[in-house]
Amino acid sequence: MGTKKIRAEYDNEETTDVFQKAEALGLSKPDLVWMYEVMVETRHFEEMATTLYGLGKVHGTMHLSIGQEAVAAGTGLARKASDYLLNHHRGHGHFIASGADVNKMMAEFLGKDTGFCRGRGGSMHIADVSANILGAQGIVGAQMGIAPGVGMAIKMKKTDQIALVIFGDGAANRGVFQESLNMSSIWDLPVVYLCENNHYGMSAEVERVSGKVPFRDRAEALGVPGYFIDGNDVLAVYEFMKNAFDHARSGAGPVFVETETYRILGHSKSDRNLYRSKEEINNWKEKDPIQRFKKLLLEGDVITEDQIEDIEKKMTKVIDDAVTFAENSPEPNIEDVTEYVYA
Amino acid sequence: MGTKKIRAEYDNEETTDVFQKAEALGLSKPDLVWMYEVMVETRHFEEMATTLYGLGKVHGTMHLSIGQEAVAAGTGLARKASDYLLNHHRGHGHFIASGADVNKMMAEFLGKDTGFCRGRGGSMHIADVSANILGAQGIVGAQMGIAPGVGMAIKMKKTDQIALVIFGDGAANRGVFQESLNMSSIWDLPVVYLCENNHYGMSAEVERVSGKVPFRDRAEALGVPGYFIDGNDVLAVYEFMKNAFDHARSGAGPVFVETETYRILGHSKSDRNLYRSKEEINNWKEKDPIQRFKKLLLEGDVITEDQIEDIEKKMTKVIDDAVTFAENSPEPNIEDVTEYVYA
Amino acid sequence: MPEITLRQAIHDAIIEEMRRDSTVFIMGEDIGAYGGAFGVTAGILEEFGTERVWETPISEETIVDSAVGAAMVGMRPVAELMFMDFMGVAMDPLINQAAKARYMFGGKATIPMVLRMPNGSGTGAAAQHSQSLETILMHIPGLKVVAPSTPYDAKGLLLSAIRDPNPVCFLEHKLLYKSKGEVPDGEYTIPLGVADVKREGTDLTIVTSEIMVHKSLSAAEEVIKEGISVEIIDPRTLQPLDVDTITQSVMKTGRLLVVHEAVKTAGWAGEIMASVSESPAWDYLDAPMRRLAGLDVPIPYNRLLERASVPQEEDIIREIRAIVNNQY
Amino acid sequence: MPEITLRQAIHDAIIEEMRRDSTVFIMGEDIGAYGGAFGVTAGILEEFGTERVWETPISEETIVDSAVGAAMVGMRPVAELMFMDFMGVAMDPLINQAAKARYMFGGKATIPMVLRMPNGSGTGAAAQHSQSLETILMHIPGLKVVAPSTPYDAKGLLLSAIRDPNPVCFLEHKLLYKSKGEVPDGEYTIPLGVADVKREGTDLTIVTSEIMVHKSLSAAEEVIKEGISVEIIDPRTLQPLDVDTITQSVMKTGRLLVVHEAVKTAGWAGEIMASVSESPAWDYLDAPMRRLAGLDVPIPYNRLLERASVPQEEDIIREIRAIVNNQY
Ligand SMILES: Cc1ncc(C[n+]2csc(CCOP(=O)(O)OP(=O)(O)O)c2C)c(N)n1
Ligand SMILES: Cc1ncc(C[n+]2csc(CCOP(=O)(O)OP(=O)(O)O)c2C)c(N)n1
Ligand SMILES: [Mg+2]
Ligand SMILES: [Mg+2]
Repeated sequence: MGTKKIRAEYDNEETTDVFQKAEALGLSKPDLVWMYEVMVETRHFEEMATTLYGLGKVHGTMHLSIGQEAVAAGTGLARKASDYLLNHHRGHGHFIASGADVNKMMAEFLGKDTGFCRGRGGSMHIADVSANILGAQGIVGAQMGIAPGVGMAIKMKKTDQIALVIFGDGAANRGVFQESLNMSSIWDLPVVYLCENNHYGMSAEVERVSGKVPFRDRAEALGVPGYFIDGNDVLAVYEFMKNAFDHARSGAGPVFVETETYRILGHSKSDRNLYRSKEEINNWKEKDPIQRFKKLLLEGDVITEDQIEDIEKKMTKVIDDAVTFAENSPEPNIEDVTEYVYA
Repeated sequence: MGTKKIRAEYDNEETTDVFQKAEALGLSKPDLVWMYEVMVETRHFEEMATTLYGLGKVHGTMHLSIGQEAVAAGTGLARKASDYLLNHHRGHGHFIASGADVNKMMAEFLGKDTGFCRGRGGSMHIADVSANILGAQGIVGAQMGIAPGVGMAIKMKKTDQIALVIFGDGAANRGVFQESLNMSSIWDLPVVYLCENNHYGMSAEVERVSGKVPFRDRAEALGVPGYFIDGNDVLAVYEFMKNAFDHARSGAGPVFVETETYRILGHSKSDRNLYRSKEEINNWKEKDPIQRFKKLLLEGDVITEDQIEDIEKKMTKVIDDAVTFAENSPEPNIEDVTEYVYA
Repeated sequence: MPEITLRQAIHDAIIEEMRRDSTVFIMGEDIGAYGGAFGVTAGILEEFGTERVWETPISEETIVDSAVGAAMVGMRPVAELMFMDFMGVAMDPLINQAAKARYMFGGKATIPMVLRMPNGSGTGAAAQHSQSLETILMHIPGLKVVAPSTPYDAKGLLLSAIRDPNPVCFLEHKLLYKSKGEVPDGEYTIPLGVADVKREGTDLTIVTSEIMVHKSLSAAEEVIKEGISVEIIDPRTLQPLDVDTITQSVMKTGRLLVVHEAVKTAGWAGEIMASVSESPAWDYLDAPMRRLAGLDVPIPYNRLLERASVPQEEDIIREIRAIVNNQY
Repeated sequence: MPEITLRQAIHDAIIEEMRRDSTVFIMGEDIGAYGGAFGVTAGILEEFGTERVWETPISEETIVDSAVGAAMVGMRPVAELMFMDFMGVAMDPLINQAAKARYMFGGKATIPMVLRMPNGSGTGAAAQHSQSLETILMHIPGLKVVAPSTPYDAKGLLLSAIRDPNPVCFLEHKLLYKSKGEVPDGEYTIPLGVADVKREGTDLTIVTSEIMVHKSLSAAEEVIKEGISVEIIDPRTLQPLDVDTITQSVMKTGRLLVVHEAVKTAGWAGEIMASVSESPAWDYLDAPMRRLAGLDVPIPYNRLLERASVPQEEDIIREIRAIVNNQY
C-alpha cells in the first residue's frame, strides 16, 4: 500500500493557450492580471516574512506557501466575498487572495495592536469574521470539523453562501476528514473542500502516510464528487474551483478538489529539509506557478515585460508599506491581556 | 446523497447447498454443528439476559445481538485462538464464538466477583486478555483506534497472529475509522476489520447518516480490500472471514469485511423502536440466521430434528447453569473498590 | 406552581427558546424520533422538522466543531453529547476551538453555543458512561460551565446559557432527570455566575452541586437533630464561580466542606478551597477545609462498588460530624 | 559529571531503554529523519530502523489508541504528541482507554506506555501550541503524570516511566529543552512519586514544577537578600503526588505558595492546597495558602502579552514578599 504515486492522473488538461482558456472560462484580462498580482503579492509578503524573521522581528514560527501561490489565486477569484473562508496554517496566499488588508496581516505578524487579531493570534490565526474570514487553524484539520456547521448555518439562513475549507494532504489523514465530508454529504451542505496536496505534511511524504492517493477517492467513497488537478496551473484551479462553487451553490452538495502542488521552503522555521532531496526541490522550482503563469501571459500577449516589471515594483512597495505600517503600530496594552476571553 | 440502499449488491453468492459449500470451504460436519451451536447458545444467553433484566437482576443496560448471530459464529470459526479480538458493545456472540466461558460472562452480567472483569466491567466491557480477548468497547469506534497498535505489536514480535476488530455501521462514521484503516494500510498490518452493518446505529438508519453505502468503498479508498456480504449467511461469513484472516496472515495487510445483518430488538433497554416499522422488523425476522442455517442443515441432512432438539436442550442447560453459577457467586468486596486502578 | 421533572424543564427551555429565536437549533445523535438517549428532546423534531433538528452520525468531534462553526456565523446551536464521557472524542473542539476562537481572533468571533452533557454515575453504565468531568471544563478559559440541581434552576440557567454569547457546557445529572420540582409557567432566567443558598445554616458550609446537593440536604436534615446547622451553597455555575457567596458563608460558619461526585484528585473542591484561601474568609476558618469526592477510580459496574465509589448521604454525615467535632 | 541538555537527557533515556529492552519502541509524527519537532528523537531511526520507529500520519487519536493496543499485548510504546495541546484530539484514548482498561477489565490488562508531550508557552506559538494541561491528566485515575525540571530528573524519571506498568504522561517544557544540567553516565532511575527539595529554606514553601522551578529558584535568590528563606519543592511527578514531602515542608515553614504555568482556575494548585488542608500541616499554617498561576486566558501571540500571561520571576518575588509580610 501507499506506493502508488500521486501524479497518476489529473482531471484537468494543462493550460497551454491562455486566451482560449480564459475565453472558455469567461475571464477578462483584468481577471488574469489580478490572479498574477495576487501570486506576486503573496510571494513578496512571504519573502518579507522570512527577512523579518531573520532579523528577529517575528516571534514564533511561520508556514510559508512559496510555490503554492496558484492554488490561492485561482481559488480567490472563484470565491465570492460573501463566501466563508476556513483557512489552515499555511494560508497567507488565501488571505491575500480573499482581499485581506496586507497591512493588518503584517501587523499581526509582528504582534501589533493594529493586526487582524490585535496581536493575539499571529500568522497562524489570522481572522476577519466581519469579512467572512473565519480564521486559520493551528490544529491540523480542525477547520474541516467546523465547516459543516457553517454549511448548516447557511442552509438554515437560506443564503446563497458557500463555506470554503482549506487543508493539506497531512490533514486529510486526520479522522475529522471523514466525519466532515460525510456530514456535508448526507445533508448536501454548501461546503467546498480544497485539499492543497503539497506532497508533504511536515516531513511525511504523502505516499508514505496515506493508504491510497490521491485523496479524491476518499471523497467519492463518501458520496462527495472529487477532483484531482494540477495546483500549479492557476487557470485549472480557477476552473475547477469555480465549478465546485457553482455546484455547491446550486444546492447539489459538497465538492472536493485536490490540487497537486509543492512546498518549496521548509515546513516551518525549524525544518532542515532532511527528508527530501535538493534535486526534488529543484525540480519543483522549475514548475514555479508564478513563472509558469507569467510565461503564459507573455506568450498570450496579455501582459508585457514592462507591466511585469511594474507589478513587481508595485508589490514591493505594497509590502514595504505594510512593514512600515506594522513597525509603526503600537504593541497591545499589557493590561488588556485578559480581554476577549469571554464576550 | 445517502440515498443508495445498501442491498445494492453482495460479494457473496447465497448459500443454497450446504454440502457443496462446506466441501469447498474445507469444513467438516462438526464445524457446521459447532457454528449452529454457537448461534443457539448466543441466542439463549441473550434471551436469558433479557429475562434477568426484567427481573431487576441486571444493572445498567445491555446491547443484544439477536438476529446477528451468524456473523459471530462464522467469524469465530475462522479466527484462531491465538488471534486477538477487539470487540464492541454488541459483542456477546463474538465472545461466545471465541470460546469464552459463559459462566464468567453471566457472572459479569450480574456484576459478580467471579465475572470476567470481577464485576467491574459489566456486559459492555467483557475482556479476557490472557485468552487474547482484549475487551469490548463502550466508546463507539475506539477499538478501531486500538487495533493498529495490536497489529504493530504482532509485526514487531513476528508472530503470525491477527488483530480482529469488530464494530458497527454507526461506528464506521467516526473519524477513527479512517485513521485506523489508513494506518493499517500504510504498514500492511495484520488487522481484519469486521463491520457489522445491522442497518442502524441506535435510531440512525445507516443510509440517512452515511454519505455513501456500503462502507466497503471507504476501505478501498484507503487501500484496504473491502467486501460487502450477507451477514445472515453463516457460511458466507466464514468464507470471507477465513479469506480475510489468510490474507492478513500472509503479510499482505489489512482486510475489511462488511456484513449486512439486522438488529431485531431495540438498541438497548431504553429503545422504544419509534424510528422503524414493525413491518420492517418482521421482514427481517423472516431472515433469522438461526432458522435459515437450521433449514440448510436439515435439508442437507447434516443434522436431524432430534439433534436440533438436543442442542436446544443442551444450550438451555448451559445457560441455566451459568445463571446458577452467577447467582451463587459472591459480590466483589467493597473494600477492593480501588484495586486495579494502577498496576 | 406546577411540579415538573428536570428532564421536562430542560425540554421546555429548549423548545421555548426555539420558538422565540429562530437562530436556536439542536444537533446531536438520536435526538429526533428517539427523543434523545434520556428523552429530553422528544417531540422537538415533530414541531420543528429537520431544518432545526439536525440528527447527526456518530461523529462527536465534528458535532461540536460544527456547533462552533454555526455559532461563529450567527446561529445558536444547542448540541448534545449523549454522555459526558464522550467529551474525550470532542475535546479539541472544546479546548482549542470553542474556548479560544474569540481570543485568538482578537475578539472578532463570538461563539454563542450550548453543549449539553449528561454526567454522573448510578445507572450501572460503568467506567465509560458515568463520569463527572466538569473540572476539566472549568480549567479551560473561554468556556462556561453550568451544573443545575433542580428543575427550576435547570430551566432558568439553560435559558441564560442559550442566550449567552459564549460557549456554555451544560451538565445534566442522569439521576436527576426524573426528579421533580416547582417551575413557574413562562419565561424566567437565572444569571450565570450566581450561586444559590439551598439551605441556611450556621455551623458548616457545604459547597456542592447537582445530585450531591440533594444528598447534602438529606444529610443536613439528619445532623440538625444533633444540633449541627449546615448551610448548603449550590454554585449552579462552576465557571464563572460565585466566590463571594461562598466566602460570605464561610465567614459566617467558619467551616468548609466541598462535596462533589467528580473524582477527588485535582477535582474542583481544590478550586473552592484555593478561592477561600485567597479570600478574607481565610481568617474566619475554625477548622481545616475538607472535601468529600468520588474515589480516584473509574466507575465500576457492580452496584455496590458503584455506590461505594461516590459520596453517599452517610459519608456526608460522617464528614460533617468529623469537621464540626474536630476529628480529622 | 557531564553537563547535557534536557533534550539530550530525554533522547538518551529513550535510546538506552530501546537498547536494553526490545519491547520498547517509539511512535509519533516526524520522529524519524526530521528528528521530532524539537529534535528529541534525532538519530533513533538511524539506529533502530522503521521496525522500532513508527512514523505515523497525522492521526493523534489513533496514535495514542494504538499505543494502548500495543501496550496491552506486551510492548512498551513511547509515543509522542508534537504539542501537548493536541491532547484535545487524543483525549478519548487517554481518558477512556489508557486510564480505564485495567480497571474495567478487572485487572486483566496492563498498559505500560509513555506519552511524551511538550508543553508550555514562551515560543510565540500562540493559543493552540502553548498550553500546560497537566491538571486535566491528574484528574483521570489510572494515568500517571511526570513533569521534570532538570536534565537529571528528566532522564531518571523517563527511565522509570518507561519501565512503569501504567500509562504515564511525560511533560517536557519547551523552554527547558536547551537548559543544561549534570547527568551521570549510565543508568539510574528516579522513582515516580518522590518529590525533590530543590532548595531548602525556613520561611515559605513553594511547590512548583518544570520551568517555574527555575523561576522560583531565581526569585528565592533575590529574596534571601532580604532575609526571606524559601524552600522549593518540585513534586516531579504530579500523579502520584508526594504529599508527605510537601506537608513536611509546610510544617517547617508555615507558609505555602504554589506556582504553576497552567491557568489558575481549577489548576493543580488547588490540589496541593486541598492536600495540605487535609493533612496535619494545616495546624502549622501561619498564613493563607496562596497560588500564582497562569492567567485565565488562552496564550496570546504577542511576546509582551505572552510573557504577561504566565508567572515571571518578578511576580514570584512579589508573592513571596506579600505572604511573608502578611500583605494579601
Ligand atoms: C492535530 C495536529 N497535529 C500535528 C500538528 C503539527 N503540524 C503542524 S502543520 C503539520 C503538517 C501538516 O501537513 P499538511 O496538512 O499537508 O499541510 P502543509 O503543512 O503541508 O501545508 C503538522 C504535523 C498540528 N498542528 N496539529
Ligand atoms: C463515541 C460514542 N458515541 C455515542 C455512543 C452511544 N451509542 C452507543 S452504541 C451506539 C450505536 C452504535 O451503532 P453501531 O456502531 O451501528 O452498532 P450497533 O449498536 O448497531 O451494534 C451509540 C450511538 C457511544 N457509546 N460512544
Ligand atoms: Mg502538505
Ligand atoms: Mg448498527
